[in-house]
Amino acid sequence: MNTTFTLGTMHLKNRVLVASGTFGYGNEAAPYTDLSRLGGIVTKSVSWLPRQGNAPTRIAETTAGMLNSIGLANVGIDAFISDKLPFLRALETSIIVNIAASSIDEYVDVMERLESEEGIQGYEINVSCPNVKEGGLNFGTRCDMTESITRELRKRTSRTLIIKLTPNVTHIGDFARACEAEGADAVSLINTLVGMAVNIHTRRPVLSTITGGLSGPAIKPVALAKVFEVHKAVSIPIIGIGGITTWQDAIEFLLVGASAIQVGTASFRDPDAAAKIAAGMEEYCAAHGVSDIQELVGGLRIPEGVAAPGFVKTR
Amino acid sequence: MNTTFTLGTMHLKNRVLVASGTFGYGNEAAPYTDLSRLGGIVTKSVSWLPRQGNAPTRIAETTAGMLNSIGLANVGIDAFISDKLPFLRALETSIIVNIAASSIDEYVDVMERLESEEGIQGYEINVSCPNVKEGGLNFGTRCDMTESITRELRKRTSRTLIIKLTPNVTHIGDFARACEAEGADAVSLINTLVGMAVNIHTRRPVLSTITGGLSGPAIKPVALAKVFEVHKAVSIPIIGIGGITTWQDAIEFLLVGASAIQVGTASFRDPDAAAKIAAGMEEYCAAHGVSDIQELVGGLRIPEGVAAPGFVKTR
Amino acid sequence: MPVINADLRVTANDLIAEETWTLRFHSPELAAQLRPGQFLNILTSANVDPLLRRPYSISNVVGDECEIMYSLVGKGTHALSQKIPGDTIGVLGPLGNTFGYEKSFGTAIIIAGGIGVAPFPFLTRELQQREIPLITFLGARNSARVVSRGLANLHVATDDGSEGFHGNVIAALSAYLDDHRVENPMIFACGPNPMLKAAQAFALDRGIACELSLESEMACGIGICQGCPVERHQGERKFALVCTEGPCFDSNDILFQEQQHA
Amino acid sequence: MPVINADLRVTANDLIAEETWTLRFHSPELAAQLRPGQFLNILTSANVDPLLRRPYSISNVVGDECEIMYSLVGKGTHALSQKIPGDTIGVLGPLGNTFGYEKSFGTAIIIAGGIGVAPFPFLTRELQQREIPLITFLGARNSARVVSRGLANLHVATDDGSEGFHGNVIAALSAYLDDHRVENPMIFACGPNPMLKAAQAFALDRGIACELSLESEMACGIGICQGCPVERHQGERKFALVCTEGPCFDSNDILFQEQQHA
Ligand SMILES: Cc1cc2nc3c(=O)[nH]c(=O)nc-3n(C[C@H](O)[C@H](O)[C@H](O)COP(=O)(O)OP(=O)(O)OC[C@H]3O[C@@H](n4cnc5c(N)ncnc54)[C@H](O)[C@@H]3O)c2cc1C
Ligand SMILES: Cc1cc2nc3c(=O)[nH]c(=O)nc-3n(C[C@H](O)[C@H](O)[C@H](O)COP(=O)(O)OP(=O)(O)OC[C@H]3O[C@@H](n4cnc5c(N)ncnc54)[C@H](O)[C@@H]3O)c2cc1C
Ligand SMILES: Cc1cc2nc3c(=O)[nH]c(=O)nc-3n(C[C@H](O)[C@H](O)[C@H](O)COP(=O)(O)O)c2cc1C
Ligand SMILES: Cc1cc2nc3c(=O)[nH]c(=O)nc-3n(C[C@H](O)[C@H](O)[C@H](O)COP(=O)(O)O)c2cc1C
Ligand code: FES
Ligand code: FES
Repeated sequence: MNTTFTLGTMHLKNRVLVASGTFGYGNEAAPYTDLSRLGGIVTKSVSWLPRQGNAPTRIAETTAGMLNSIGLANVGIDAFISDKLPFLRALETSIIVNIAASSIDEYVDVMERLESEEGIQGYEINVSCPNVKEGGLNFGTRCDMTESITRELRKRTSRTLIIKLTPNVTHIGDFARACEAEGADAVSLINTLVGMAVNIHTRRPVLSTITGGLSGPAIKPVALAKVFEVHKAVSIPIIGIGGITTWQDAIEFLLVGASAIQVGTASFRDPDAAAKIAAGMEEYCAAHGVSDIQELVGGLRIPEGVAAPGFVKTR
Repeated sequence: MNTTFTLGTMHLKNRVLVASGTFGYGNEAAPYTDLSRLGGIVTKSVSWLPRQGNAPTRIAETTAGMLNSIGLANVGIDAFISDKLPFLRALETSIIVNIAASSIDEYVDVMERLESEEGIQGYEINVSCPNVKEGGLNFGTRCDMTESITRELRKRTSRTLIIKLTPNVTHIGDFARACEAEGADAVSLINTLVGMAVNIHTRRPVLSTITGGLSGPAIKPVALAKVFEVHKAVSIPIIGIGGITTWQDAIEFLLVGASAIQVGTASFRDPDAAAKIAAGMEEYCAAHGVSDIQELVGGLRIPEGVAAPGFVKTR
Repeated sequence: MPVINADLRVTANDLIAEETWTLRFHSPELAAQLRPGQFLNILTSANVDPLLRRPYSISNVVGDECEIMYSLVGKGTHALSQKIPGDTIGVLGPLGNTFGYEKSFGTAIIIAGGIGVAPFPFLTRELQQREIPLITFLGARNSARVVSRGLANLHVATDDGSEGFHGNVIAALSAYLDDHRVENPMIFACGPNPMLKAAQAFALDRGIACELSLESEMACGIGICQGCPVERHQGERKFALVCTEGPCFDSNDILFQEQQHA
Repeated sequence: MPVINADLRVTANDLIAEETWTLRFHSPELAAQLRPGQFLNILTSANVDPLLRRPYSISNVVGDECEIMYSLVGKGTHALSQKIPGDTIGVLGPLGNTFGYEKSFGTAIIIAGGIGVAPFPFLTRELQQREIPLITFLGARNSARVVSRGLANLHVATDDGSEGFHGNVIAALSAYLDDHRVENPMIFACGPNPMLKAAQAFALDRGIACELSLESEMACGIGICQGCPVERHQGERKFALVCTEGPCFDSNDILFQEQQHA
């Protein structure tokens, strides 16, 4: 049975990646799972300079979800290359470096620095972090900015280029189309939804940044609808993200149009979750006579007479 | 202790309403709760003609939430007035009729018909239902449409006019500002988030309309952030909605800026939920020496040095 | 009699057949009110996973105790199966209409498929108290799943032939009626949709009165969510609500669509 | 030794003081590896409410069994309190660093506030095995909440004066040290932040070495979420992660902010 997937110039051994910011740089979770069973690892967002991140409190549990405002805490590009990349490079899985920045120049600088490093198969561009003041969501909620970033980065790499979209917009399909037009190999979605929690005893926001990003099982229905919407809008592959906890969840994302998926918050409950999901998907395919998992991608059966919802603009 | 609230020309006995579409027309739940303990009842959306609603399957449970695509099934304005209003009118609570329509003319017609009926204290205008093809989300995601609807309706009533906003937009504050500018007495939010679920056995969407509206505890953090955002944008009162299940949830909404709240999905778990929440809020106020619950509205304490998140445009 | 929305004390919870359980709880008020065909909406878990109540047919009433019967399917029934005597469960009811067992007919023909057997011990008792003759056709996957308790005049059909008639329950009934004369019969059927559809066609074909007890996704169980429609055959209203207008319907009123969404 | 991420069998779960429980589970592998100060990240519920694991200090190791101690607070501890022997719980660990009980000092001064007593039975045993003298100061809300088992040389302080010293535990320690000579002491403290802050100030003032076991919101417990920072006093890195660099820190390394977010 074939579970592999070619995305741009990158070959994934299966459809299951771990999501940026939820799996560190691979080494931390290594004792708890077999990293070679993953299709790929998307690193914590890397920026040019190290970022200390936001003050505590950075996370808050909500019902079937969690809020985070980590603030892109990361070691910065130099330390990433010297301290983190050697470990990642040696793994038998694809490495996708997620890049965050507060200006187009910073994105370009980080990517150009990484271009000369071996052992990186692709980039995922975080234009959509809700938890930093400059850049972040401001890029991701403006179609023209998303377009410019994609254009500038595409010029500079032949590695696989994935743009990670925010769900916090009215028409996500427009953003995906902009990425496709500018030559992105894929879009990944969704990043977190803007959310908030209040401590009624102190009457203060729980998070030091007031609002944060909502992730986990709570957001899965929203993520599925967004992937479905983007699938109707573009022809480039989609990487589905949002609340995926079981292999059944992953199959749902494939059916609505995702070519691959990322496991985020679920790794906090179980660092072995992504590997288990990959195994579960294989068993499902074997049991249902699916010889190539690609058969499932976009395989949603829409009963006759049912029109796509109004908000979906068809190509 | 004072829990009352004057909203436009309407006097609410407390801050707890039941949300449109989650409490029928009051009569169905009457055996299970004391309706006179509610601040108000917002009716199921009423349209000019009766609507049969969407084909089954109309609801799907998700993790800590549910999707619905009822399709505004309702008895229509005539039957509402003859069969439902007499019961509502006799209750010792405020009655707010929620109006749905597929054109501005239809909104106007429904409202004008209701203007001549007694026992209605206010209107909530549903510009944001994600589950009908014409109108619905198309109105709610276009600021100019929201503006026109508010303007036309404001001309025709001196009763309390509340516009119900959808969360499925990039900048909800803009919509609230448009409502405020056109004379709405309040905005209520959030309506449901667009979401989806897939049956992996049949490979079909669970809902007959493919996508539906997500509600319940899962969406509470998103709703809180939207209310907070709108609170920074406008001065008119806000009615907070989304996942409220306990009185603690309700207090969170007040602190971020809601003057009143609506209980939706929680009534399905317990038809007495709203009354229990109202009682819980009173006890909380009594225990914490809050003599007027208005003290809590917008009472969030933001520690010094913490800036509001970037996406919040201040007035 | 007041409706009940309360946490009630579980008195028994037993595995009675393969993946099939009965759960009893104490409620004199419900015991006094419930009628065969009605259902209860049950909060299987105090936390919000699963979020919604689950509807269960009333399976029997014994003294001050009420019994439901369930088969293990997903989250809700898993949570139910963990209950032990002394625990409480949240119960809302009585809900829905009753079987038309007070209509005039000669013999009741009960058709049950799988866990669709749930409402029939209670119906059987009421029929027997009224001295109305009855025959019961019970379809099950296999012998291990046959739940015969509380039933009378039982004819079993199993998919794998491990007990009784080898085949589906409608075929078993059909064969029976070919050989036996049944005076003025009326069918009461509960089970999976394909079975109900077959029962509907069979009843129409033979001109037998027939009531179907339907299932539907339900959020509220009391008519406030509009989530549980079933398509009607005729009339100006296209849909009926299973929770308040059912779950028991005249089989001629119901239009089964090609199952678009299972 | 391999790390553990498994469902382990609960062997005991007992109420030992007001709203205070100990839970034991069977795990020879963990029993062999765990050291005082470390913690485990525990899945309190199989469903997703609550979603995240909860960290608990290892409270003791007895043969092949490990023990945690918890006080009833919210969802997670409510779920824990429902466990009965034979149930399983998901355990991830061992996690975090250990108390510096192998450093060179003369007498260990243990300061515990509330459920902050949890790690100290285990530490006490290790100290006693090494024949290191120790004194324990335990602060509790009232007498009903005092958990003395596994502790040694105990001085109790209660907020309401219902047992021992009337007042906070730092005041009790201070009074003690005014009257007694303690050779080359080192403080090990665990409890609510205000207590830790007081311990920090006290240790600085008296020039006593001091380690604090800190809490923080944690999503993962293994360093992959960056959710659990504590602010550092100095150095180029502003934050340290409580889960991987702690939970035990030299008290001079930690900067307690005015509690902005509780
Ligand atoms: C009026 C009424 C009366 C009812 N009475 C009873 C009763 O007496 N006894 C009883 O056991 N149930 C009864 N039900 C059904 C019951 O309410 C629940 O739906 C059932 O117990 C499953 O709940 P769960 O939480 O265990 O499963 P869930 O976690 O809700 O899982 C069910 C889900 O699994 C899917 N599913 C279910 N079976 C399969 C399958 N074989 N293959 C693939 N997918 C599947 C469904 O699409 C559904 O989404 C009744 C329903 C109604 C409406
Ligand atoms: C390294 C480490 C070790 C730990 N060791 C232990 C241990 O050994 N024993 C132990 O019992 N706990 C320990 N904890 C705490 C534990 O992880 C849980 O946080 C605690 O058990 C509460 O979980 P819960 O799910 O019951 O409460 P939750 O449902 O998580 O509720 C806690 C929530 O309530 C709020 N809250 C808590 N107490 C109060 C209060 N008094 N007033 C107002 N709000 C409040 C908090 O803001 C928090 O959001 C440790 C934590 C860490 C980080
Ligand atoms: C703690 C945390 C940190 C995250 N950090 C990043 C990040 O650095 N860069 C990024 O692109 N996404 C980040 N994300 C978003 C996730 O990659 C993912 O898009 C989101 O969590 C939704 O998936 P989930 O529901 O499976 O977690 C983070 C999410 C969490 C929960
Ligand atoms: C089954 C269902 C039907 C609804 N019908 C309507 C409706 O007719 N009109 C409307 O304005 N909102 C409708 N809503 C939205 C609710 O009023 C509310 O805005 C939303 O459910 C979020 O609140 P909750 O999370 O508390 O349910 C409906 C929601 C549900 C779940
Ligand atoms: S289940 Fe809500 S109306 Fe029937
Ligand atoms: S808890 Fe996740 S990094 Fe510490």
